[in-house]
Formats: sequence, structure tokens, C-alpha cells
Amino acid sequence: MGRLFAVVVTLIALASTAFVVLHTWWLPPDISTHGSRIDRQLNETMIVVGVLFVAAQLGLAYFVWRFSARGAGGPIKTFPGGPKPMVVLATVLVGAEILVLTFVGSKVWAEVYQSPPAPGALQIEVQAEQFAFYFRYAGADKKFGAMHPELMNDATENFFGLDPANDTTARDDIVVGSLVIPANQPVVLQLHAKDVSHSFYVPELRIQQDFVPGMVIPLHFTATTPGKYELVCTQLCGLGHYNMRAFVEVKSPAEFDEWLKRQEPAL
Amino acid sequence: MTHSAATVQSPPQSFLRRHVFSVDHKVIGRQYLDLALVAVVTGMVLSWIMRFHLGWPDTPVPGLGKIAPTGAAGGVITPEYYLALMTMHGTIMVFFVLTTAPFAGFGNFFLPIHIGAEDMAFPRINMTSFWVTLVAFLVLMAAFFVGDGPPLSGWTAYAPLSAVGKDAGPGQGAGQTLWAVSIAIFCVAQLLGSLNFIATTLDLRTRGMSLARLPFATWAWFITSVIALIAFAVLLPACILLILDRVAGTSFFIPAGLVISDRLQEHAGGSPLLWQHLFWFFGHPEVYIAILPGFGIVSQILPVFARKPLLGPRVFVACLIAIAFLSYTVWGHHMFLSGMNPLSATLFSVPTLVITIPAAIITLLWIGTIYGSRLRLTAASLFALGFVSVFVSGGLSGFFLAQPATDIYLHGTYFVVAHFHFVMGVAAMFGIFAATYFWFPKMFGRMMNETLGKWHFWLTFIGVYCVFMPMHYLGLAGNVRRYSAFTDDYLQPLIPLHRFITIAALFTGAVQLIFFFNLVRSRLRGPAAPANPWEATTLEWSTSSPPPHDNFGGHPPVVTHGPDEFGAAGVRDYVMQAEPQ
Amino acid sequence: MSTAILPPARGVPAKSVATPDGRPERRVAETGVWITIGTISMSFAALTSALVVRQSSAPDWQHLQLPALLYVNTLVLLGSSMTLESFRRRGGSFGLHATLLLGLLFLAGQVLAWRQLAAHNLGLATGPSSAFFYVFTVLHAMHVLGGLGGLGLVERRLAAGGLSATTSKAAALYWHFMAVLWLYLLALLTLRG
Amino acid sequence: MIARFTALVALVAVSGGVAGPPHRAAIAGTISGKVTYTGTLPKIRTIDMAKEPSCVTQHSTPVTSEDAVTGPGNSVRYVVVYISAGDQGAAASTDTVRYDQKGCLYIPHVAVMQVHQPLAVFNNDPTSHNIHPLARVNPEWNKSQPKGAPPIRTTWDQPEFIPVKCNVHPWMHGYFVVLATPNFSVTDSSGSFSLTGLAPGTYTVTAWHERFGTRSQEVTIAGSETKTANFVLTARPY
Repeated sequence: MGRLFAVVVTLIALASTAFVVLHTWWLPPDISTHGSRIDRQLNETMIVVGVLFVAAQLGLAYFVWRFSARGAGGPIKTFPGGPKPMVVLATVLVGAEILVLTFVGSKVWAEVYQSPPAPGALQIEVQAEQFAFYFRYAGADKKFGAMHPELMNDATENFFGLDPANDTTARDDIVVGSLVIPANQPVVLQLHAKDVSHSFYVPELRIQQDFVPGMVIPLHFTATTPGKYELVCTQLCGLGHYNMRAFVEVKSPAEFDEWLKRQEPAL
Repeated sequence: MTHSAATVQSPPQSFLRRHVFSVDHKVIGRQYLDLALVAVVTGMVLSWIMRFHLGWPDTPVPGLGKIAPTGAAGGVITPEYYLALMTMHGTIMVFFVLTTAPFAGFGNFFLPIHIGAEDMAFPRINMTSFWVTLVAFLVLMAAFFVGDGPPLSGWTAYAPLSAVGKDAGPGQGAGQTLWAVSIAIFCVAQLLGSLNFIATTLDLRTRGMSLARLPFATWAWFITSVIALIAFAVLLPACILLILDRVAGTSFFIPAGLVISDRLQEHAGGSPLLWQHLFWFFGHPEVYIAILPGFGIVSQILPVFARKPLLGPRVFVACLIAIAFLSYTVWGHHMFLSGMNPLSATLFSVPTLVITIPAAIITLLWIGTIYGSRLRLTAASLFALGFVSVFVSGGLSGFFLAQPATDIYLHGTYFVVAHFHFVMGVAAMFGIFAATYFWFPKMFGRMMNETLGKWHFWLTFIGVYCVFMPMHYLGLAGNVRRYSAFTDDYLQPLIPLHRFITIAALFTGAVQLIFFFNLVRSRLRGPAAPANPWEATTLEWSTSSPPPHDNFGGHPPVVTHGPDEFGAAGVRDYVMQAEPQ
Repeated sequence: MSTAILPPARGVPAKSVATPDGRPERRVAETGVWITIGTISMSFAALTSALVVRQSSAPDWQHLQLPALLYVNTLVLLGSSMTLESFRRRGGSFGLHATLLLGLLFLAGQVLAWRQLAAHNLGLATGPSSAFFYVFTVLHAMHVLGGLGGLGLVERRLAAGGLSATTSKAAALYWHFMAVLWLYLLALLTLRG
Repeated sequence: MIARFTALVALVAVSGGVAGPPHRAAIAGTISGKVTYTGTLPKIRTIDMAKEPSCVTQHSTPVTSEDAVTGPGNSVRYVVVYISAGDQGAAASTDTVRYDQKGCLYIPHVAVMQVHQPLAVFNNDPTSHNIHPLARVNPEWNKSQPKGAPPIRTTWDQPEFIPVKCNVHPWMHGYFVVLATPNFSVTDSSGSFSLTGLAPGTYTVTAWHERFGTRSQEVTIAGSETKTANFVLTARPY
């Protein structure tokens, strides 16, 4: 019975690691400037955790295999050195890993979340509402009209609560349902939540940030590879949470400018 | 309220006093376990329906259309009904199974016996805490029968989705209020329970039962009750503020200018992050409340079946205390991306990684205990070993979520679901199974069937790995959690994996019938159990099975030995705790 | 009605509590009250942190001017602590009855204060400062009610002649904590409210 | 209207083979007319359905918002013209009003029905919708309708202009107009309407539009004559 346990645990450990090593299901290719460092951090952690995982499972399996067959004979043996090697092993091993991972990880975290966006970054306002994202570009006057919650009305497509009648800067604002951004240029999103908490997550961009109602949260990144990607919501926001999707279209700068010129003002 | 008056009086006679409104900690322990059994069956059935829907969203679930005509017209589950099932599944499992069974259930039954006392310090408060827990469970279940159905804001109930009320969507009206009231009542029950555990452990230890000689399960229950005391003392006011926001028009968690269902809400000035801070200040200690009793149970069972003392008992207890202390400094790792100040991400990341050290030490102590042992493999010891393996798998995936850098990608995906299910949904359940197989003879005076027990272990052990290990891969592929359907293009290739998980989940669920059948049959017709079937050493094995009303038949034991004195040479390789010198 | 307090009753069967170094027996009820005090302090600490976070989350916090009655009420509560102490030292049920009476008077004073505030339409939902005021004071009042229950138990035990030192000490400990907690709340609401 | 006609036929049949027209021909007047607007129209906006490709493919030409649809000669579409006062006894109609969701749009944009008249909402899209009538007078509900789910059948007990939205597709908007009277008509792109079968009497005719407001006027019907009643609504750009 002990042998069976050892075999099953070993098979499980090897099978689980195999699927990871083979990358059967893995992260989509990264298309952002900071993404490669996140991938490296994840790979490093995966290697360390993989080694610890296999070592622990096989250690458990081996000990159960060896010490379950000894019947009543033979005196029991305590682990050489008592609990001390365990404490040292765990503290040194995990402690070292903590230092390395924290130090390396904090740099890419700081770059994405603690540093201000590049000065010339393209400003885009994002309004997350129950169950869709809408994106606003400043239009020709490069200025965003003010947002008035009391004017927000989906029926008249006034998703940002603009007041073009009295607010001239709002007249040329462009509102679209897809996030269209130029490649290789920094972009800053101002995240607004209209009703409840939502979240901005694009696996390929390796970026994620919650929308918090009552707060405007900046999020900056730079996409590198043109293409069409999916933006999904990862913060439970109600019945349509699963369908709250928008497309992120990364275009070459020339194509982007041409696209932007083609857009008419929203209201 | 002198303590002696309550317990030394003659055992109650009437059926009602003996079995229903009893102050006997053993009856209360069994009542908690029965409540947890009902809750785990409910929670499991909900998870079956959810998993079936994820695998085959358009296939109607036979019969569901009649049970839930609004939620699943014609048997096809609507998105809001899926989220409602998910919310109830999470809430039932975390609160009414993982907190009541290993902690309140087995703890109530065995803590007094372990320390040689007749009963808990405050028997009447102990009885009240069970009945208040039952009321909390019934209030939660009422959410199923309320107009809009159960709430759909998850077991974490983030504001403002949970705080705004009916406008936020179906289930957020009466259902969410019932959820908040139920959890507030549950907090009161757990505070009373923890009060009892701490007072009993501190004051009612029998002669010779010093803290150093406390059995490991009792150490775990004692430390868990300290954590629970502080954690639930914070969740209670949080729930009160949430209820006020929902009912009395205050704005603790709801900011100004929210337009929900095309209506400008009158609230102003609240902070949604305040709810997340208060909830997770309770939330993370709660996951340790669910797992530490499991640590205690495994450390109690392994020496018995390894016929060898636990490696480094003082180190084990020190690690429990370290985990208890650190558990209050890590709650921010749930909120790296929540809009909280990014600087504090590193502040919470370090203690989260540091807390893995005591957990790693304890795991190594278990493995070290098996070294040089004479391991006997019964259902109880198999589940204890299974606990070690599963806890390793679940604990290690925590490394990715503890670092902000990798959490950017993995937060909110199935990687998180795999992590907490492995550690809480599976490891803690293995702790409960191990405790059941180990203590059933003592609790009911009858032996459980070992063959059925072993079948139950092997099928469950393989089943849970088939269910939850693939969820790590879904997480790596960026599959977002809490989705009621997978309509996004990048999720389509993952649907076969979801179907595999669903089949494995239904299989593992079905396997639990072996356990329930074994429970019922052994309780009715199991062979009579001797006082010490496993040749263990702690005090409960030196009294009869089941123990008499005051546990030791009028003469409390005098403790002379430690809790796990195994491995002595000679015919009898163990020394009972209360054995005269 | 005997007024003498019985010698420390066997709150706990002597042989059931044996600590190796032979420290005097710990009374269960007293430990229970210390734990309860820890729990209640944790709850009010959580509410205090909620108040601090709420103040910084939006600029809509206006200071709430506490009705003068609350300061008078504080004296009532402190008075009840003093009468309780005199009862415990010199015995005599007068002290206990005075404590119960002052306790009820304190609660009546609180209700009056709430009414006064409500009259100036400063209700629960009027603003954050009044919301927190009501949450703090109502929760405190409920716990004072619990304390009165404890004192009622002491009264019954005294009348039946079986009052043990444990019970009276536990109840007194809890009652004094109610006063300390109220002083803290008063300072918090006056300075930061 | 069909119900009234069948009721009439049944009446004739029941009264036994009396040849020729019934003894006293029911005197039925008609009010008809045209609804136009003045002022500047809001911009015609194309709906961005990028989020739901299964709906984008159902439309060959870009879909425009329907909250301010006009036709030739300043005519206004989707205006509900009904008798708001002076009605003699409304025979409640029992045939089901059909409300379709096709191509992520509500068809018709404005569904008019009587109090207690059965309403059936169909989902003929390959995606799931959720119907959220924002009722204030009537009880509000919010139900999802997965692909292929049975139609949602309901009735409304109080007269009310209920805006309907789909949370999952925020651009989807429509109205359930619940009226106490059977005499109503919705203008098409020509902006014309006609209310028939009116017994003689003085009626208040009201024209309602979701964005351009409401207008009423008094009309008196003497015999079986046709009276014209035109309405002019004011349009505002924003």
C-alpha cells in the first residue's frame, strides 16, 4: 500500500511537471516593452517552484516507500540532526528565493506601476461600465471634455456623460468601442469606473489593473507588435462579467493617425 | 457562573436535553460536524452544476428548470444564476464547512478531552455558538428562495457591487442583504466559539497537562481560535457597515457619482477599497483558520501511524505561532492590482513570502517524521500523507501570486482558483477526512470500514489532482476566473481542458458517496470499537469509546508523559499520556 | 439577604487546574472576560481604522459637534464604576444597585443624545461623521446592555448568597472596560469625529 | 385590431342569419395625422458593436442609433400616438406582443401594448442577451436569456413608459410602452398615424417620443368622420 502511494505521487508529480515543461498551455506571446521581464520572472519562479515541487513530492514518496514496508522489526530512527536541518533548509532555501525574487520582481513592478508615464504618451480615457469598455480620444483640440455622471446615458450613446452643448472641448471627443493604439509609442489610459469595480486585463500586454469607482487610475504601457488582441475584465462586476470584452487594435503609427483622422466626434 | 455547577450535575435525561439542546461539548461537536456535512453536500452539488455548465453551457441540466425557473429556464443556466451558484458555493464551503468542521466540529469534541477537562469553560455559550451558526446557515440558505435569488458578488462581496443594492443586478437585492446578515451572525457564533476554546485551553488543563504536553491538534485549535477571535472581530463590523450601506443609506463603501442601471446613486464619499481592506484583513487569517486545524490533525495522526514521535514538536508549535502572527501582515497580496498604492505591494509581498518559511518547515517536519518510521497505512494515515502532498502542490503555487510582478499576469485567473482550492478545498478536506477516519471509533464507538476508506482515498486523491492541477495550466493560459461562459476567442482552445476538469470533478464528487455510505453504515452497524484501536497515546484514547458524559468517568487523568511517546523498545512501543510513572 | 462575599468559591475544581509551578488557580470567568475585552477592542479598532480611511477617501467630512449631554453621561458611567468598586470592597448591595441604576441612566442619556442629534436632522445617513457617531455609540450602548446583564447575574447570585469572587471580579472587569471604551470613543469622536 | 374585427364577426354570427348590415351600423370615427419636428436634430451616430462580432456580421450596412429616427419632410418615426383621455371602456387585447432581439438590436425599437397584455421576448441571436426593463411604477426585473433559451413571457399591470436596456450590450435600447387604452398607433418613417374605430366623443390625443418629448391636443369625433391631428415636436441637438 505504501509502495502504491509512492508510485501514485511520483506519477502525479511527473505528469504535472511535464505539462508545464512542454508549455502545453502557456502564456500568449508578449507584445509589450515590460512584458519580457515579467515572463523571465515567471519562468525563474517556475523553475525554482518546479524543483521544490518535484523534490518534496519525490521525497515524500521515497520515504513512504521505504519506511512503510518495515513491519514491526527494527528500532525507529529520528531524522539525522533532528528538526534543525529542516529549519535551516527551509529558511535558507525559501529565504534566498524570497530575496532574489523580490529584488528582481520589484523592478518591473516599479516600472509599470510606480513610475510616471513617458511625457509624450498618448492619453486615452477608458470608461468601464456594466458590461462594456468605451474609449475616448481627445480629438483635434487635444483636450478632454468634462465628465458629468448625471448626463451619462447609454440610449443616446453618451457613455462618458459629455456635455457638448456648453463644454466646447467635449464637442470633438471621439468615443469608440475598441482600444486602438499606435505600436511602439507609450500610451496612458485613465481608468474610470461608471458603476462597480471592473478590471483591465490584456494577457498579451502582460498588464492588469482594477477600475475603482470614485477613482481615476492611470495605467501606462507600450505595445510593440501590431495586431488585434482581446481586453477582458477580471474583477467580478455582475452578470455580464464574462462578456465584458473589447478588442485592442495595435496599429503602426501611420495607420493609427490615418484611423484617428477618419473618426468623427461622438456626440 | 461557577464552572463546576454546570458540568458536575448528573447527565441530562430528556432526549431534548441530551441530543438537541445539550451543553455537552461532544454533542455540540457532533452537531457542528453534521451541519458541515449538510453544507459540504450542498456546496458540492452547486460545484457540480457550475462545472457542468462550464463544460457544456448550452446543454440543459435535467430537472434544474423546474427547481430554478427564473435562474435556469428550461435547464439552461443564465449567467446571473451561475454567479449566484458560485457565490453560494464559495460562502458555504469557506464558512460553513472549512471553518466549522475541522475547527469547531472536531475541536469542540476533542479539545476538552485532550486536556483532561470535563467540558468547555462556558458550556452554555458553547451551545449558543452552535445554534447561532445554524441560524446563520439557514439565513444564508434563505437567499435561494428570495425573489431575485442568491447574491452574485462572490464570497468576497466587493463593494460597490455588493453595497449598492437591487440596481447592481439580479441577486443584489434581498439575496445580498441575507448574505451580509448571515455572515454577521456567523461572526458572532465564531467569536463565542473561539472565546470558549481559548478559556478552556488556558484554564481547564488537568494536573500535569502543561502547555508543552498539549497534543498537536489542541495546539492547532488553540492558535486557530486566537486567529479566529481577531479575524472575526474585524469581519463583524465590516458586515455591519455593509448592511448599513445597503439598508440605511450610509456611504461607507460607495463613492459619489455612480450611475448604475441608468440611475445616479445618492451615495457619496465612500471607499470601495475600505471594504477590501477590512474583508481581506479577515480573509487571509480565515484561510489559516481553515488550514491550521488540518496541520494539527496531520501532526496528531502521523506519529500514531508512523509509530514515531513528531520531528521537532517545539519547532512545529513555534511555526504555528509564527504563521498566526504573520497571517495578519499579508492581506494586501489580494489587492496588488486593486488600485491600492503600488508602493504597498512590496510591503505586503515580503511577509507573504516570509510566511512560506514556517509552512515549509512544517511540511519538512512531516516528511522528516516519516523518515525512519514503521509506517502503518490505514485510511487515516493515507489521508494525512495525501494532505502533505496536496498542501505542497497548493502552497508552492502561492509563490507566483505572492510576487507583484507575476501577480500582474496571474491575478484573477484560474491560477488563483487552483491555488486556493488545492490548499483549502482539498488539503483542508483531506484533514477532515483523516480526522473522521481517525476519531470516528472514539466518537461513535464503532469502527469504519477500512477497505471503503482506502478506496475513497485513492479515487479522491487522483481525482482532486485531475480536477485542480489543470486549473494551474488554465491560469497560465490567462483563463479569467468567475466567468459563466467562455465566449472570448482566446478561451476557445481551453474548452476541452474545462470539459476534462468537469468530468474529473463529477467523478471525484461521485466517489464521495463511498465516504457517506461508509459513514452511515459504520454509524449504524460498524463493529464495536475498542478504547484505543490505533494504539495512540493522547488522553482521548485512555477513556471509553464513546467517552462518558464527563469524559473520564469522574476521575480526571493525571498527565505524566508527552503527547507522542512512540518508538519505545519492547512489545508495547508507546506510552499513554496519563500512564503512571 | 447576606451581604458577605463568600470566600473564593471553587470556581474551578481544584484538581482540574494544576499548573506545574503551582500558580494560584486562574478563574475561568475572568479569563473569558479578558478575551471578550480583547475581541471588543479589536472590533472597535477595525471601526477606528474604517473612520480614518473614510475621512481620507473623500473631502465631504464635516466635524460633528457632540451634544453636551454626552460629557455629562460620561460622568454617570464613571460614577457607576466607582459605585461598583465600593460594592466590591465594602460589600453591601446598595453599591450594586447604584451601579445598575447609573448604568440604565447612562443608556437613557445616550438615547436622549441620539434624539437630540436626530432633531437637528443629523441622522445615520446625513453624513459620514454622523454615520460613524451612531455606529460607535450604538455598538457601545449594546455592549453596555450586555454588561448590565452581567451585573444582573451578580445581583441574582448575591441575592441567592452564592456570589463568588470570580463572578464579581469578571463582571467588574467588563464594566470598567465599558467605561474605558467610552472614554476612548469620546476622545476619538471629539478630536477626530 | 384583429381582435376587434373577430369580435365584430362573432357578434354578427351570434345574432343569427340576419341578412344585410347589422341593425344599427356602429358609428366609427378616425383620427389620423402626421408628426414632424422643428429644431436641429442630434447627430446620427453609428453603433459600435465591435465587442460582439456575431452581431457585427449580421449587419451589412453600419447600424445607426434609433433614438432620433426621422423621415422625409421632417417626419419623426417611433412616435407613440394614443388616446390619453376620453376613452370609453378599453377591451383588453389578449394577443401576445412579440419583442425580438436580432443582430443585437431590439425589434421593434418601441413596443406598445396594453395593460395585462401578454408580452414575449425572443432571443434570435447566437449570443446571450439580458433584458432589463427599467420600470419604476411596475416591478423592475432583470433576466438573462441565453442563446436558444425559451422566450420570456410576462405582462405589465400598470401603464408606464418603460425604457429597456441590455446590460451585456449597452447600445441596445428600446421601450415597452404600456397603455391603458387599446387606441394607439406608432408612426413609421413617414411620421403618419391613424386611430380608427372611435365612438363619437371628445378625446385627448397624445404623441410621445423618447427624445423629443410629448404633445397633446383635443379632438372631437361627431359621427363616422375622419379628423386630422398633426403634431410638431421640438428636437435638440444634444
